[in-house]
Parts: sequence; structure tokens; C-alpha cells
Amino acid sequence: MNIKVKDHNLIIGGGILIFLLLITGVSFFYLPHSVTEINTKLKLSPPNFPYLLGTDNFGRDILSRLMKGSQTAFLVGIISVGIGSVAGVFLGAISGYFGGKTDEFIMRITDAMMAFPGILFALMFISVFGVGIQNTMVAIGIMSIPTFARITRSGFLREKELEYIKAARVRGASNFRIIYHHILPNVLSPIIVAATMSFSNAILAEAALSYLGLGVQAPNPSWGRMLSESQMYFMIAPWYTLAPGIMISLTVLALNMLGDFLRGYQER
Amino acid sequence: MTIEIKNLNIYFNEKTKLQAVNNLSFGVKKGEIMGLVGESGCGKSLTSLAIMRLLRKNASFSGEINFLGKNLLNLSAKEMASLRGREISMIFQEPLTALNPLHRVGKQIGETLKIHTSLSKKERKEKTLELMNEVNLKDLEDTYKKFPHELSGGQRQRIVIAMAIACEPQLIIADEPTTALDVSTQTQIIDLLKKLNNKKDHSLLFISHDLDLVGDLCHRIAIMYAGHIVEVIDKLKDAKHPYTKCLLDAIPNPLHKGKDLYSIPGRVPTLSERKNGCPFAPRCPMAKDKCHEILPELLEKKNGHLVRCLYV
Amino acid sequence: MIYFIKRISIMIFTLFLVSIISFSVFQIIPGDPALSKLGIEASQEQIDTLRIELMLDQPASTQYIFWAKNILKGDLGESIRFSRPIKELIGERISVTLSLGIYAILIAVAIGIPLGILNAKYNDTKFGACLSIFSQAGLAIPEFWLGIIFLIVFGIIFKFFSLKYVSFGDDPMAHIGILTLPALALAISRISVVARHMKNIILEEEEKDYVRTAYSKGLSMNKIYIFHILQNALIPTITVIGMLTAGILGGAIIVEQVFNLPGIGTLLINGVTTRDIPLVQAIITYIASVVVIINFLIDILYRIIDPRISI
Amino acid sequence: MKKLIGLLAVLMLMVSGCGKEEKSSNENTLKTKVDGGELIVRISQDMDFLDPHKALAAGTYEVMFNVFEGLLKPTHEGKLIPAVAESFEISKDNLVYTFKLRDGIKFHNGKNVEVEDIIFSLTRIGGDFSGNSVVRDLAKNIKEIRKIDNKTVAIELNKVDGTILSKFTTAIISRDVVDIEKSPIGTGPFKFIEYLPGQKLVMEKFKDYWMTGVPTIDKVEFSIIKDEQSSILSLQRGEIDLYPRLGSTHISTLENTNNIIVTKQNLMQILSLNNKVKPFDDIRIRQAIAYAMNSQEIIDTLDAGLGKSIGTNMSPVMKNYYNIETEGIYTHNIEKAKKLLKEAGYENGFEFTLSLPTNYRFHADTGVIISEQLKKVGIKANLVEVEWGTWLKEIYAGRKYEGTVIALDGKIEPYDILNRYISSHRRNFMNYESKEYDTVMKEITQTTDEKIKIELYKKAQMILAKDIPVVFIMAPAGIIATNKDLRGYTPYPIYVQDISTLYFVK
Repeated sequence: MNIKVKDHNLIIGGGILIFLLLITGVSFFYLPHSVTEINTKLKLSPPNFPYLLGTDNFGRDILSRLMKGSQTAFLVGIISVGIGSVAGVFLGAISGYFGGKTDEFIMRITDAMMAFPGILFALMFISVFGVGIQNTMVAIGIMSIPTFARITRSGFLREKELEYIKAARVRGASNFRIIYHHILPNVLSPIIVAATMSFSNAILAEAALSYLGLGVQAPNPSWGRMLSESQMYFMIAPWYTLAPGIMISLTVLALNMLGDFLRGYQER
Repeated sequence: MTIEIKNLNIYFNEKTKLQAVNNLSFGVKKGEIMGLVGESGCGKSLTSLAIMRLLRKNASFSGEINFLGKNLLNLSAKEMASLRGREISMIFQEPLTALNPLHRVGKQIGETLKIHTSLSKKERKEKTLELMNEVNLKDLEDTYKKFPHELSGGQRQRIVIAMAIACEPQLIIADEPTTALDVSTQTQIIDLLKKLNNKKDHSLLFISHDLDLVGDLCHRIAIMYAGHIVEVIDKLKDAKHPYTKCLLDAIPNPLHKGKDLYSIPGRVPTLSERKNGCPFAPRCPMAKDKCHEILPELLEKKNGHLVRCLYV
Repeated sequence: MIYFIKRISIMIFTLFLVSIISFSVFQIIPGDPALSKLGIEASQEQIDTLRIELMLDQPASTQYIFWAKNILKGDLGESIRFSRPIKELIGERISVTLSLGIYAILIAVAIGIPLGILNAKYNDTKFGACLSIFSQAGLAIPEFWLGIIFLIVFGIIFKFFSLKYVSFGDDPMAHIGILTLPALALAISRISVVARHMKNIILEEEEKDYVRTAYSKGLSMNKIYIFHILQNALIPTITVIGMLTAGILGGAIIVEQVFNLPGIGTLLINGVTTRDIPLVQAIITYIASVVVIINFLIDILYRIIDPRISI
Repeated sequence: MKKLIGLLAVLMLMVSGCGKEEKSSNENTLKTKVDGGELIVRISQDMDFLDPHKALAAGTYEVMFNVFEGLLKPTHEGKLIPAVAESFEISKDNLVYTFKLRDGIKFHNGKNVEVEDIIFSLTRIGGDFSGNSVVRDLAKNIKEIRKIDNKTVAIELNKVDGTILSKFTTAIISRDVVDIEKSPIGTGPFKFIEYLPGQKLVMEKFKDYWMTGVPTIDKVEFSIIKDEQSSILSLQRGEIDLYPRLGSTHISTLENTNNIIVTKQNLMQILSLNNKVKPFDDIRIRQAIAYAMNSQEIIDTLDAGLGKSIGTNMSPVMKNYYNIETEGIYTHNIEKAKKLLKEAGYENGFEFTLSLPTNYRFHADTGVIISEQLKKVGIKANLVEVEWGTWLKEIYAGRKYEGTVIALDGKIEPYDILNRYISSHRRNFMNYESKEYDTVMKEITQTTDEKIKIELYKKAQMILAKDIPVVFIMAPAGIIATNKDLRGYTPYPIYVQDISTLYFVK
């Protein structure tokens, strides 16, 4: 198959993602150094042999914290996309398929939720239910519900009018069966594209929340937390802040490129 | 001859190189209405786009299109642009989408004049109103200001025609101009085209899939099948080529009342399925073995009547 | 006209919903505003008297009705932390957030649209591929990190931009100078969004018939782009800009924190940590209503510009 | 009269000299003093109230110290000198304090200060003026305020209180200022100009300030910057001249662009363990934790080795009152810690939640190090970051916590530093109860004889050191960064920035 230029998204995006998944995979079995062990003498040392990416202000190895952090990043991504997509698609399906009052009601709620900038919503949610990785994931998940609902609803509105649905109804298929069996598969591809996008948004949101001090709890490492903690040492230890920053940007870039490829693929 | 096409070939290079039109040759005389007929996918629209050099990026072509002493296929983009609208113009099938939805129709007609003439704004408006009148549009001042979506299909097609004739071009190409219109508007538009052709001496290349329509309107008709011209005749009734005859039989007419309608067996081969030999052979009722091997020449039977068939 | 009225009623209902959400969220937050205000030293009875003064001991419903009535009257109540009318506080600082937001949107549009056009024009070429990677990269970098890097690179190392906030009134040029860096940090990710939408819209428009008609009239490629394709592409772009507002305001909260700009973002974060409930509710409702109103205006603007749709 | 001067001399002797070691780097003497100039000071919090009698937050007093003055005024040596009052006498039975008004002292609006203003101010803190909820401790103990003549006023107390003197620093304001919140007029070296919440508070030099030759700076802007990162950057860009309470991590970055002044702070960082919660009610557990913790490692990691580990709730800054023997009782010793854990029946350790306030990065990081150190003896400390509003309500007021890390700031009066540990004290969030400690603290208030008070203070500190209701970590170093050309910074043992002694050089 001759990979044409349009497929650069797949090659580069996929490549980076595989590299990151590799790191995460390895991190489950082997970490160069303990993630929490403190040794003050090695505080903020530049990248050298035992500590490939240098050490942070507690003398902990940055590379192993990044690898452990990748677990948190993907965990946050997967669970928040999970929550967002399941709830969002469910709401979108109902409002798209049944229309009328339910559609109006659900759409107004999503409007209201969309009115809050994402960060604001998470801020409120976490101030109420307290900080911690679970709440961060749920907050980011809820933040992505409106986008999924919107995409699913427009997909359902489009598919609902088509003949094959009328045919299914004529054959006496129940509403649930029509939604689940007939319409959903056809609406799936824009949802998958949205899923990759909201996965990358989840990682960005976790970083932003950690910057505001609301994200994942010490001492377990998360990229966002490392980024916000390291910014103070930008002048004396630039490698400390560059490492998490680059990891976040690479992951988000890879996911966005895959999203674009899928979007291109979906239209073809 | 206003325009003469010699062995025009058009290829699509997707995964592999496919030939859509193969060495097409025909000419249109000055003031003549030439019909180009064929089922969809036979390459007739492609030919018109080739003449206007508006083919997609992934299409390539060879051969010659001589028009006003120049081979259009070798012209630079700039030279071609100066010809378009001034010497050759085109009328499209879908009047609904052919006009820019955001500009008023009068202005869109004026735009052609603006490019090719040095008329002042006021003069351009007068000329536009004149053109609109020529194409039988009513309450001109009011329609001038309207947007495309505020006009009916027929009115919109008249606007497109007005645009086409604005600079008195030598050749107008009409690519199925009436297919999207209802029957009554269709006849009005055809009469309009006929009237315009008589009044002015431009030649008209009329592309359609409707044999009846072409029969009344055109002085000469070329029938295309799978990228080749199979027959060129003046009157449909003295058609010789089996494919033309089959097409004529397929037209429902009161004489054959009670008999079931004839339809040609099989279907039009796609670009990749085309083999050598006569393109119509697989579906031709008179097909012999030789038909499958050699591609017949387009030979002249009687003055101007050309046929591409071994056994006619 | 009926569409107009329907849209307004929807908008009002959404705003009502927004106020309910923002009010109820802060009722169940742990932490006591009076204690946060008076700090460690205050005695219990000093705190209790302040709580009564601020009606904090009333049931939530009475507080909401009291608050909603005031909002309709335009009185946003008094901030606990700063013991000053909230309207005044927001009034002083809203200009910072708004000028930051508008500045960011302008940059995003000014760079996003041409980038989108270039992306569309060189879509299948090597250069096009690099362009699209570049524009995607913008989306990938977290705003606050970008802000910090700008702050340090342009603020400290090159000393281009001063960081001392100067209000528009005192010195407009310096005001714009100061907002450039934060606006850039905020705009970079929006540039990619605008560019991507622009590219897709242009690719769509290129296929349309009226473009072929324009070619057949003898127009040159550039003229066709400017007069025909871009105009038709601009209408959907307005909705894209509308979508940006929520994101921009969210981003502004963070960027203001990084650049220490006295906008309502920093005020909000301050309010949340010191449990200044009336202030936070007012700001959240304010931001949400700005987003809802802007989307409403964009929707109306969309209808006015596009002749095909009658209001 | 003789008694008065004797008392003053003794006071001077006892609380003399603290925090004056100014180790400012690269000081060159070529530069000459410049008159006037505009100073920008970075502070991190907003004012709670501008009205001095309502304001309670430490951050407000730090700034408004330059605007308002009381009858007496604290100095950088922790002494009390007369300000609005020229001198004062205490009656033999220690019940009547007579103050003589300094003649010629003016308010910022140019009006002379009169005895009626003093009476107005001292009655105002009794809480009887309109709608104010704040009743000060001093007011509770005032029986009567009498005007003797146009120059003197006498204040009679209900009962003797050796520690009351420091309360006379309460601000004296003019009786005919309608709204003190809008126009805070006092007698201090600087006059209030404007306050933009979240942005800045501006004040300018008060020309006819009673103390001659002071202040030199013309205009002061307290710039409120919450985010540490951007304030450091503004400092490097020279847009901030004075940056108190700098994090030790930034010393190396700022060394060449600014002067760094390192002093001892009157601040005690503690690991507070809730004495009412199992297993912290058992003293052996608290002792084990004290042995397991290595405060020197925390000081080296987080305070660049400049802080000083302490054994009790008193900073060495309070020279004369500080009990030196309390140092080194619980030095870092893993075996002792394990032995104590075994004795207390927690052979293989236990788990507890260590709540850390999010807005103090210093304490949160300390918590991280402590949890690592405790792992070595099998104690698992689960870190939970708590937002400041919640910390105040749930932990500080509600006492619903197991362990937390916080710092307690010192006061002029040693009694105010140690009274927190009295069983009945409203802010004893450690839930520490010791009859012996309560009686010692009670005796202190009975006497005004300094020698006895010092002995009692030292005894109280020793009880705390032995009982260790909380594990005392360190007295963090006070690090201040200033503009290269700023001189005359005088660190105070209390949470105050005295601008009057500052001047620029060129």
C-alpha cells in the first residue's frame, strides 16, 4: 500500500503513541529508580548517568517519575473518556432519537454545561468533592459529556431519517434495538474521532488542574503535577520542567494526529 | 470549424491509470448545434471539462483541441483564463448550486463583463439588464437585485445562460442544462437556446443523455459509448449503429403500445472493465467474434454520417 | 422573527440553569467564608457574628432567592473577602479579561485563517503535511506551560515585554504591550483550531459548483479564492469563533494566574480558595452568561450574514 | 518617675538584639544615600479590613503597621517604645496605666491628636460602636478610661495582667473620621492613598511624622501578587524592590541580580499530631515519630540549610525568653523510635492521614519528606492535600484530623506564643491537655516581675519539649530579597514590614 502524504498523521502520530505506550508498558515492570525515595544530596542535579533526565527538588529520578506518570496520564485519559463517552453517547442517542421534549431538555442541560469553561467546571467539582485522582477523572469526564452528546445527537438526527431505519421499524424492531443495533454503528466513527480528541483534552485538563493545585495528590507522580511543581526551578533546573512538558505535548500531539487521520479516514 | 478535437484521451490516475475517454475526434462547425449523447459514465461531461481545461488534478489528457487556431491543451493557465467566458462559456446542469449563494444574480452576470470588457459600472448594469431581457426574464430591475435562492430553477438557468452569452463567445458548451428542470421549463429553455443560436452565430455543444431532446434541437448528433464515439448522424431516424438503434427502441412511444419496453442487456462497463475490441460488443445483439478482437474504425458512410461498426 | 424569540427564551432558560448550578455547587463546599476572612486569630464568637451578618446561617433556598432577586436588580451583593460591592470589583477587572480574550481571538483569527488557507492549498503536498503538524503542535502544548516559557524567555532573557500591569486608561500602548504575551499564550492553541476548521471548510467549498462556474467565467484562481471561496468559508468560521469563547475564558483564568494580570480569573481563583461564595458565584454566573450571550449573538449574526436563511 | 525609667531600662536589657545579623551580600560603600524614591513591595495576600480595630489577618497588620500607631509601638528588637504616648507610668498595684500624650503629634489629615481621640479609640475596641463584631482582649480587661488633663489619660484594669502591655499597640484613630474603612487615617510614618483589591495598596510619606529624620522613601506600593513564579520574575526584572519571605530555592537564581538578606524568623514549623486521636494520645508514639523524623534533612532540602531545628514552641529569635536546653532532646534516632513503637504495641508501625495545606508549598513539601522518613520505621503517612479554606474550617477550627504540617507565627509577647497550648485555649487544635502547663502559664499572668516571668516561660517551654504535643521541626530562615540599591532593611520578630527605615542609594 503506498502511504501517501495524507497518511503522515498515521505514521508520525501512531509512531509517537506506540513509543509512549511502550514506556507505559515497561514502567509496570521496571523503573530505573524508586519514584518516592528522597536523597537531598542529589537535589536538582542535571541529567547524568544514573539519572538520565536529572533529579527533581527532592532528589528523585525524573525519568522514573515520568514513566510512572505516564500510567496516571493514560489512566486519567481512559477513564474520563469512558465516563464522558458512555454518558454523552447515551444522552445524545436519546435526545437525537426521541426528539421533542426530551431532546429540548437534554440539549438545554448540555448548553448550560457548555457555558461553563471546562476548567471552571472541574474547579467547582473538585472544590466540592475534594482533590484526588478519582475526582479529577470524574470531573474531566463530566466536562467531556456535552461534546459527546452533541456529536451523537447530530449523528442520530441524520441517520434517523434514512430509509433503513424506517425499514427496521416496519419489521417491528424495538426502539432500543434500532438505536443500539442499527444507528449506533453508523454514528460510531465521529464518536471515535471525538474520543481521541477528548483523550488528549483530558491530559491537558489534568495538567491545568495540577497547576491550580487541584489535580493528582503527592507523592504519586503525574505529568501535570510535575509540570506545575517544576516551573519554580525553571531558571536553575530547566530540564526538570522541560521533561514533563515535552511528554504532555508529545502525547497530545500524537492523539490529535491520530484523530485527524481517523477523521480523514472516516470521510474517505 | 469553430472547434476541432483530435484523438483526445483522458486518463484518471488513482491507484492505477484508467482511461475514461480514448482518442475522441469530432468537430463543431460555426453556428452549428452539435449534440453529444450517451449514458452516464461514457465520458461526455469529461470531454466538455477537458475543452474548458477544468478537469480535476488527478486527471491527465493527450491529443489536440484546436480552437481559434490554438491547441487549448497547451495553453497556460493565464491564456486559458482569458479565453474562458470570452470565447468559450459553459452552462451547467445544477442551476441551484451553479450560482454563488452570497452574491446577487445581477452582479454575477456583471462579473463576466467586468473581467473581459472595459465597460463602466453603469454600462455593465445596462448590458446585464439587456442580457436578462434576451433570456426572457421578467421585471428585470427587481430580479437584478435578488439572490439565487430567491429565484426558481428556470430563472436561475436563464441567469446562467445570460452569463454564458454575455461576451458573445464563439462556442457555448451546455452540459445537460435541463436535466434538473421540470418538463415545461425544459422546453422553454431549449427554445431559448435555439432562438439564441439562430440570432447569434455562436456554435453550441449540447451534452445530454435524452435522445428525444437532442433529436429536435441539434443539427448533428454524436453518440458516445464507453469513451468512444460510435456514430455521428444528422437525423436520428436513419441511425445505423446497433447501440443507437437499441437506445431508440428503449424510448417508450405510443406506437409500441402493449409490447413490453425493450432494455439493453447487461450494464455499462466501468473504466477498469473495458477490454479491447468494440466497446459495445459484450452487449451488442449483432456481436460476432471479430467484434471482440478489433476496435472498428469510425468510417464515413454517407456525407457526414460516421459509424464505428464492422457489420454496418 | 419567531426564531429570534425562541432563541432568546432558550438563552434565558440556560442562564437560569447556569445560576442554579453555580449557586448550588457552592452551598455544599466545605470551608467557612467567615473563618477564611478573619483568619487564624479570630475568636469563635467574632466569626459567628460575621456569619449572621452575611446571612450564611440562613437555609440555602432563602439565600438563593435573595441572591437571584438582587442579580435581577443588578446588585451582585458584597464580596466577603474584600467587603466591597462585587459589581465594583468585577467592573474594575473585567476590562483586563475581556481585552485579553478579544486580543487572543484576534490573534487566533488573524493567524489561523491564513494558516488554514495555506493548509488547504497545499493539502496533499509535503509542505502541507508539515504545516498541518505545525498547527497541530499549537494545540498540544498546555497553555500555562506556554505562558511560563513566554514569561521567562521574553520576560526575563530578552526583556521584550514588561510584566507590570498598566490599565488601558493610563497608557493604551503599554496596556497592549503587556497583554501581548498572555494573549499569545492563550491564542496559540486556538490558532490550530481555527486553522483546522478553515482548512476543512475551504476543501468543502472548493468542490462546490459555483466555483466551477467562476472558473468558466475566466476568473483567476486567486480572485476565485478571495471573492468566492473565502466569503462562503467565513460564515461557518464565525460559529467556530463562537465555540472558542468558552475555551478562551477558561484559558484566561489560567493565563491570568501565570502572568498575574488583575482580571476576573485571578479574582475567581482567589475567591475559591478564600471561600468568598458571593464573589465566586457572581463571577461564574458572569462568565457563563458572557459565553451564552456571545454564542447567541454569533447565531444571530450567522443568520443576518447568510441571505439564504431568513430570520 | 524613677520606677518608670528603671522599668524601661530592664525592658531594653531583656529583649534586646534579635535578628539584626544582616548578611546582605555584595554591599559596597561607594554609593550615597538618595532622598525620596518610590518603593514596590511584593505581598501575597489581600487586606481583610483597613479598619485597624476590625482587621485581624496577619497580612493586613504587616502593611498597615506603617499607617497606624498605638500608644506604644514595637521595635525591631522586640521592645515597646512610646509612640502616640510620650511616656507612661504603672501604679504600684499594677492596675492603673497612665499615659502622657506626645505633644505636637498629628493625624495624617493634619489634625492634632487629642486625649479624646485616645479615649475614643480604646472604647471603640470594646465593640460598642455601630455594627462591629470585634471585641478585643484588651477591652475585656478595661474597667475605666479617665481623662486626667489635656495631656494625660489613665486606664484602670479589672485585674492585674503582666502581659497586657503589648496590647497598647492598638491603633489610635481620630474621633471625627466618618468611615475609617474608606479613609484609614492614622499617625504612622506613611499616609494611605488608595487600595485596589487583588492589585495594590499605595501609601506616601507623611511629612510631619513625629519621629524626625524618618521616613526617607516618598511613595510605597504594596503589589499583591499571589503567584510565586510571576513575582520572582517581576523581581528579576526590577519591577519589585522588596520581596519578604522568599523561598530558599530561589536564592541561587537571584544572587547576582538582587541583595539577599538571611535572618532568623519568629516562626515555628510543627508537625501537629491530634492528641485526642489514637495512637497519638500515647506519648511514646509521639516520641517515636520525633526520633524517626530528621529535621536537618528537611532544612537542607527545603530551606537551603538556613533554617534552625527547634525543640519547643519558641524561636531562638526571642533571645532572652528562649530556653536553649530544649534543643536536641529528640535527635534523629531510628533504633529509639523502633523501641518506643514496640513498647507502645505498634511493632510493625501503623497508618495515618497527613493533611497538607495546598497554598503553602513549603509545608506540603515538608509533608512529603516526613512521609518518606517515617517509612523507615514502618509508619505509613498517607498524604492528602487540603485546600486552605477547608484546612481552616475542618482542621484548625474543627480539629478533625490526624496529622498536619503548619507554621505558627511568633508575637512580641512570649505569652501570646505559648498560650495556644493551654488546655482551654480556643485554638489548641493539638488537643493538648496538661495541668502542670496550665498552672505555670497562670502564674505568668499574676506577676509583672520580669525575672520570675522568664523562669516561668523557660519552665513552660521545657514541659512542651518533654511532652511534645507536636513534633517541632524548625524555625525557618527569614529570607528577604531587595533591589540592589536598597538599604536599611530592619527585620522584625513579628509579621511586619517597617518601610520607614528604608532608603535608596545611587
